[in-house]
Amino acid sequence: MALPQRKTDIGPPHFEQFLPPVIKKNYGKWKYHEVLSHNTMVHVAESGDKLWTVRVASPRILSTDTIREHCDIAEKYCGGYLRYTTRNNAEFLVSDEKQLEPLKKDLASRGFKMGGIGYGITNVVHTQGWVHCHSAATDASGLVKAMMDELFEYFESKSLPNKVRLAVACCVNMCGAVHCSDIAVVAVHTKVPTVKHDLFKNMCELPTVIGSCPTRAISPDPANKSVKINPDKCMYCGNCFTVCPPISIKDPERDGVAIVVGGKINSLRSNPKFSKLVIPYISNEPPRWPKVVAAIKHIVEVYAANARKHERMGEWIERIGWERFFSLTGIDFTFQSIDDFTFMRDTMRTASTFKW
Amino acid sequence: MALPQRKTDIGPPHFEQFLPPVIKKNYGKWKYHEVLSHNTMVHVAESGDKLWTVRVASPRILSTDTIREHCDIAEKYCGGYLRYTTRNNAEFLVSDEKQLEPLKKDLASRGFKMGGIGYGITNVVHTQGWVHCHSAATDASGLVKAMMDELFEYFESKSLPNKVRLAVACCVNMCGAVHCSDIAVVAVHTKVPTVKHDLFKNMCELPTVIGSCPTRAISPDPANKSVKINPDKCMYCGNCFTVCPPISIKDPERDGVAIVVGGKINSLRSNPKFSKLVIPYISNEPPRWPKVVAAIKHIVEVYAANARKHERMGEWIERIGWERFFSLTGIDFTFQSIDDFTFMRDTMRTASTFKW
Amino acid sequence: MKKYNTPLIDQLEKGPWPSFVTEMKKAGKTNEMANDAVGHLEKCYTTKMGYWKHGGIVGVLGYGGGVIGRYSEIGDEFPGVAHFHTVRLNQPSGFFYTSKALREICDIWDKYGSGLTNVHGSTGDLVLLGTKTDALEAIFAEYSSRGWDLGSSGSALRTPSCCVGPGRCEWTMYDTLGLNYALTQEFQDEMHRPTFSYKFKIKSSGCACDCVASIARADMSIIGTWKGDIQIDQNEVKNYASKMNINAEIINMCPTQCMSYDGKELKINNAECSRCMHCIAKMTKALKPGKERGATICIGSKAPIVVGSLLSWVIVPFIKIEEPYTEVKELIRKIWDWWDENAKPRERIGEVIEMKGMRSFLEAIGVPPMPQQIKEPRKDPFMFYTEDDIASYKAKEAEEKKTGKYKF
Amino acid sequence: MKKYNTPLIDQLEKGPWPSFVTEMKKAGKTNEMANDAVGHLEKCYTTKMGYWKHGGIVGVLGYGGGVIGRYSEIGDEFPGVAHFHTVRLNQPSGFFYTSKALREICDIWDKYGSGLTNVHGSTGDLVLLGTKTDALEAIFAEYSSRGWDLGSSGSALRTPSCCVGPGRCEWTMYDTLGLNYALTQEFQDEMHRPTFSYKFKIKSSGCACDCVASIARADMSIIGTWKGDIQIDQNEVKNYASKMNINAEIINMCPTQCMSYDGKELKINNAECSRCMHCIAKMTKALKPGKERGATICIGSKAPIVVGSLLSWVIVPFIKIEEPYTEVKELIRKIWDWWDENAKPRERIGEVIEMKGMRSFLEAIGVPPMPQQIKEPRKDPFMFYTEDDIASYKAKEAEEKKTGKYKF
Ligand code: SRM
Ligand code: SRM
Ligand code: SRM
Ligand code: SRM
Ligand code: SF4
Ligand code: SF4
Ligand code: SF4
Ligand code: SF4
Ligand code: SF4
Ligand code: SF4
Ligand code: SF4
Ligand code: SF4
Repeated sequence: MALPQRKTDIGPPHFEQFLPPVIKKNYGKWKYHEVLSHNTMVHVAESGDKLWTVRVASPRILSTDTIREHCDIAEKYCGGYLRYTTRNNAEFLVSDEKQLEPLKKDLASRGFKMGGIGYGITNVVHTQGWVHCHSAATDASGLVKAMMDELFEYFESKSLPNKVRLAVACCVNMCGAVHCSDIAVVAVHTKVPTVKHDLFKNMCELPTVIGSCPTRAISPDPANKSVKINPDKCMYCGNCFTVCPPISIKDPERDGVAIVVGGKINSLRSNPKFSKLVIPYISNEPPRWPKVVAAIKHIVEVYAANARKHERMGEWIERIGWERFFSLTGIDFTFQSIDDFTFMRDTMRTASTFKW
Repeated sequence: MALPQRKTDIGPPHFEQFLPPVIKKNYGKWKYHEVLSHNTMVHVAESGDKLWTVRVASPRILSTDTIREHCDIAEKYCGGYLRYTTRNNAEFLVSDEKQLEPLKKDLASRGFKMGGIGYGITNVVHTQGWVHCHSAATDASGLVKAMMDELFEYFESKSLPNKVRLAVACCVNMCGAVHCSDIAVVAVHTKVPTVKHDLFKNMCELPTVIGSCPTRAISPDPANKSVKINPDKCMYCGNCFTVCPPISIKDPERDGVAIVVGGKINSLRSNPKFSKLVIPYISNEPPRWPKVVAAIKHIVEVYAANARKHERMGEWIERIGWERFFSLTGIDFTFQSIDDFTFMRDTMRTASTFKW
Repeated sequence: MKKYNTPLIDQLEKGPWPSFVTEMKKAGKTNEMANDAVGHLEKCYTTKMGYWKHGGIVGVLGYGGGVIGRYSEIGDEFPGVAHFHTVRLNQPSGFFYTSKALREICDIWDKYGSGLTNVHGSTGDLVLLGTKTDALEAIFAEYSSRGWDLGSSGSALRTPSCCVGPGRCEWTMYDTLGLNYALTQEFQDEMHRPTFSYKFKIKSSGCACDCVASIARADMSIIGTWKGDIQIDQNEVKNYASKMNINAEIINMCPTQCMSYDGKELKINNAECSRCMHCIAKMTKALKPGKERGATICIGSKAPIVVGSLLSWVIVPFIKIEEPYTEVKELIRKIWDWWDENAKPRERIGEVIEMKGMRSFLEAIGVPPMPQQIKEPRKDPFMFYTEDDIASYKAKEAEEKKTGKYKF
Repeated sequence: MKKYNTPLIDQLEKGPWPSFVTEMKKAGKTNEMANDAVGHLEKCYTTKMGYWKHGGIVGVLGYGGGVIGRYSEIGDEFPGVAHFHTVRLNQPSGFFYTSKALREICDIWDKYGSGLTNVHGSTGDLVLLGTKTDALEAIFAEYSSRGWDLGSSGSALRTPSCCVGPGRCEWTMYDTLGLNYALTQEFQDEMHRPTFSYKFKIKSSGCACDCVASIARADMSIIGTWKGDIQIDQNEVKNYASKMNINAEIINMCPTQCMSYDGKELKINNAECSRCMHCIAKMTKALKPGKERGATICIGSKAPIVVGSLLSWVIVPFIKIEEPYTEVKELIRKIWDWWDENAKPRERIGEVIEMKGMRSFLEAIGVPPMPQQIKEPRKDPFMFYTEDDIASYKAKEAEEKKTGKYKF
């Protein structure tokens, strides 16, 4: 069968053709919204028109079958219009209030999970993991599934002091806004890479490899026409491995995950913040990573019990102090939590004022 | 005349022999104090004993004549005891209330200036300047004199929201706690040093000189058996000059001073803070540096008019924001105020939240 | 089709959260590649290790990106994933679709690929997960002929992305969807033919909520903001008073402490407001942003490799964002010019600014220094002065001598 | 004696603040060196430049420091300051003197030096300003025979210094004067014979007011603090209530917001107090620190050369400071040992810790990691793990498997 004529540099289709009529009409003229429940909100336009949104959980890896099911539903209740969110949930947009309950009933009966709006836990930003990336030190999708099963009530119905944004990165490249999440899991390698010297000279550029190392752990190994790695300086970031295939860093028994907390993106109340390392290492335990899941749940619960309304995780921690975060959660404080990289100066305490 | 027998490593005399009896008796057993005026405070011991302190301004450079005059006064009213403060004022310690007024009268009649206690401006921490240091880009003592003449009322009687600690450093070595002062003047060179190549090889060590440069501006100049300086990288810190006499950095028309503000030392309310650069350059104008003096006075006055009680300069600025500090004081914001050194990352704004 | 025994990942089909394993199996029912992907993943779970190789360079004619090459080390065991490249399809602004469009996308993908997708990838693309090298041209022809283009990868402008903005949100300060579309169209060449020193990402959020997380993961973050007074509807304030503790939840949480509420009237000292959006977001019926609208442009955020994560830095405190967006486009080109001149390979713009200093960058793009760009001024006295700087200080001093009035 | 015409510096004799020029002239009346120092300074003011050369190495037999060599470039024009070395006399703890002692110091100085002093230098020494090389041995003999020793200079332990503490202050949490004396005596060798890689300064403040500015300018800052509840005298609180607005000035300014005052009783949630001293300092009659007293030890502060100023970092959150101060002394020796092993020339301890990492340092001195040492944990995921670390995490996990309870 002949292929159709290809076109280049046409860019994406204009979004306008995908906007439901109520949006086209009220484009940029919304007045306010109300969160009706964890799964539904309504936006009211200056014109008085209303738009209901029902948010539906997505595993992000979707089969075309499921996308088609989304389409079926959209056609039935939403005039064929739908959207996805920046955190990969599906959203069904209803302009006729009468369609709302039937839509939700249908979604429920098909097993779709609704929620993620307001002060709870929405979908987890995450990455490829073992499903698709060569760099992965863990599987992201599996971790997300295990976490969200456990935290599901916060998606569906239970409220928290504010949103808790979770993320999972399968290596320190941290594809996603992992580094500014309320709680994030980042997978880490923990062993110095090995170099296949015989392949090095054909596959890698010496200056690139040396330059790739943030801690200058790599130096030329002229005898082998390759490089050598100083084990005292390497902190297993894998950047050398990224630029040079004969360098290998994976190790099933040593790869694991770390947990960082207290980041945020928006500027409400306080500036955006990076997440900070609190648990340096938990072994990879597929398929359900029980300790990782337990740790996250524990942190969420301590936050829920102690934070003030509207306080994000990081705002709460900064109010009470990190030393109090560690004592309230009972998390061991380790050397890994002490910055010895670019921000060391600004993260050490420079006053005798702290809490016991 | 034969010299007496020298002794080594005896250390300083034990302080106990210099403590007045009331202190010896109540050592470590003080209960509270009261600030009676800008020049007098009283400390009350648990025993009920009282100790009055009268603080007297000092130019820090003292002739032995003046020290002897301090001695005369101490003998007359204080049993021969006196002390100096960590900011170089003299303190006369009175245990008999009856001596207090006569002491002050005598001090006044001799022209000594009393003050510096409580919420005002006390002595200026400063350094050697042209009086004694080879590194000086200005004179410290002259600046202090000019400043304190102008700010004298804040020493003697007029109160501020809290203490305002001033400092002057005659070069970026910043001998003193200049870098954490409410307002400090730091003298700067502004021209790339020149190198006397012929003297270099005999007087300097190449690696030391190269290593001395924080910005790696210095590289070997093999032709001259000396070094060369990259003008694009040099920021005139003078560290190369410190380690290598044939390098010269002084320039009468270009040496000048910068003004930094908002630092603090103590941990009351907020952590210790570094002072931050607000005025990058004012020409050296001996003998009275009128613009420097005017700038400092102006900043003090804006602070006095706007800060809340107990707020230190830096606390006030952090509450209102640096952009507001610049608009309230009318100080021009220049490129020099944008960090391009070690703290750049942590000093750029990373949010759309600021004031117009 | 081979039926894999997958006891480990089967456990990820249990529990309330939708299961990606179920999705993979669904696709695997009819699709050989997806089926092998399931077996391949089970093997990863069993051995606690991934088996993907470094991606080779694959793609479509005339483009330098848009496809991520992926091969398995154990392709003989799982031939369906021996090649398993992803295709990045450029999503429409705001991730809006019609069912018709989505069905078309699915049909093509079922024909040539694994039937598995990521809706969406972290950058924003609609990611088609797993196909073979020889299918790429056909895939591209099918999609592009129907109006879909590839997104980006490699050292290029990456697929721009934005929040839903005017599509549904009352707070958007500019047309995020429109800007995002316009920039994507404007820079097609920069997206598809990697000539940069490294990746460059642009993300547009309509307000400080930053629902597309631009401040943390975009080399250029365009965040809506306003000038002028927050608009207050005092009647609505009263309604909120019956539902919330306005003093505890709003007044005391205002970071600039510029609000007051006496039980009757809500007051805002707008001059001191930093437009953080807290009060507006939590009392959306009562409060509205001011009327002069635009955006703050920030630069440089990225993930931690190589020298630690960066958040974007404010460079243009306020800019109008209006069609045809000439000012923003020109700014972007100036930014790239400077970057191009100064970057070493694999250096993101933020890293280059850190190396060369903000001044060099700002001067190149023609933006003056402003206190809004910084959280606080420098601490150390290690400043550069140009000859011009000194000359201008001296000129100012000469002027002052004449007028008798200092200008600090 | 030559009479210099000094129109410029004469202007610094006017105005209310005591004049250093007057002091210099006073000494210059009878002292040739001081007189030439006056002329020399006028020349600096006229030409806007200093004329001192780099200090050569001068000193007294057996000591490697305590004297700063200073020569003028224009010594022929001003022979009195051709040599103009300073002698650093080690001050007594807390800068306490008797008039007798001071007179003795002055008499010797008039005999051998310029008659000019700094009371005191920034480090704390009583600085004798300006003498000639050949007078140094005599000066040392005269002073040391009368019980005064030299302070320090060069790559050595610099003269320790402290706040007035128990001498007069109600807040001192330990005997600053005693500790300062004891450390000075203990480390005479390290003070007088420079063998360090660079200078090392120790400063002791009795409380968080830090009246000797230790946190900013001491490689080791010893700052008094306490454990236990703040002691409240509610009657005195009432007295303050009539003089100040307790809620505005105290409660609202408490950084941890752990206080409350209902007009009758002041309450403190001591568990959340960070011991900042604000409330105590501003209501000294009503509030007193808790009863278990000691100090926090911080390390590393310095001026900005070479890589920017540092403030000292907390390493030991709480330590008892009691005679004979064995624990502190041992800690100091351990710190020096590690520094000695790891420093390059001219590297202060803070700089070395920054280079080598806090872990290496803390392990060497035997201090465990504690959240009190940090403001916040690291941001990036670039961590080192030792084999022991991993083994211990694995052991913990094995234990958890047995008990069924996680320990995070
Ligand atoms: C749909 C979505 C935008 C899109 O283009 O897809 C969106 C939509 C809304 N966001 Fe958002 N936000 C969305 C991602 C984000 C993100 C980005 C992220 O998480 O990666 C952020 C920044 C996260 C952070 O700060 O760490 C974000 C921080 C906010 C905030 C700030 C919350 C706070 O107080 O800290 C608000 C304001 C609020 O909730 O009061 C907000 C408010 C809103 C409102 C109420 C705006 C409106 O009037 O329409 C929308 C519904 C909120 C809700 O779901 O609770 N949105 N919102 C995104 C939904 C993701 C999802 O599937 O759950
Ligand atoms: C005498 C002296 C100690 C000494 O050993 O010589 C001293 C003595 C006292 N200080 Fe201090 N401080 C002395 C230098 C300092 C320094 C160091 C410096 O300035 O270089 C600081 C840190 C400065 C800073 O924070 O930047 C210092 C920060 C304080 C504070 C904190 C003030 C605040 O709220 O920010 C207090 C508490 C207060 O004032 O309420 C304090 C309180 C006191 C008290 C009230 C303590 C007491 O009960 O005796 C003493 C009288 C205060 C006064 O003069 O107003 N002292 N005080 C020093 C006098 C220097 C002078 O000549 O003026
Ligand atoms: C697919 C995706 C993750 C996902 O599951 O969604 C992804 C996947 C990869 N990223 Fe990423 N990145 C993806 C969004 C991101 C983001 C988030 C974003 O764009 O908003 C980041 C953090 C923001 C940033 O750019 O810094 C991100 C930071 C990285 C980095 C670190 C770059 C840095 O300068 O710090 C690398 C490493 C590199 O470039 O060599 C990387 C590299 C990679 C590579 C190409 C690794 C490699 O060398 O092969 C991954 C290919 C996986 C695969 O097999 O498909 N990816 N990557 C995202 C792109 C999908 C899309 O187009 O929509
Ligand atoms: C005299 C004194 C200033 C004063 O007027 O009080 C002083 C004077 C000098 N200092 Fe200092 N420093 C003095 C206290 C300080 C302080 C404050 C302190 O000790 O509390 C500091 C800041 C704290 C610190 O140590 O970092 C200080 C930081 C420096 C530096 C920068 C060191 C650094 O690591 O950043 C240098 C440069 C150097 O060592 O080469 C320096 C170098 C010098 C030299 C030796 C410059 C030189 O190479 O000749 C100065 C000799 C001047 C002279 O002719 O006498 N001086 N110097 C202070 C010592 C008097 C005393 O013993 O009591
Ligand atoms: S985080 Fe690492 S492993 Fe995961 S998708 Fe990105 S580059 Fe691949
Ligand atoms: S893993 Fe990272 S730290 Fe280790 S050698 Fe490679 S690039 Fe360097
Ligand atoms: S600050 Fe500089 S010029 Fe002044 S005394 Fe110290 S080293 Fe000398
Ligand atoms: S003055 Fe400072 S920056 Fe300039 S060359 Fe010398 S050491 Fe380097
Ligand atoms: S960033 Fe602002 S404008 Fe955009 S969707 Fe979020 S709340 Fe609305
Ligand atoms: S937008 Fe933020 S800063 Fe402005 S008034 Fe509201 S809460 Fe305060
Ligand atoms: S530091 Fe504390 S103990 Fe020492 S004098 Fe100052 S207030 Fe008193
Ligand atoms: S010492 Fe400081 S933190 Fe503690 S109660 Fe007093 S003001 Fe609050």
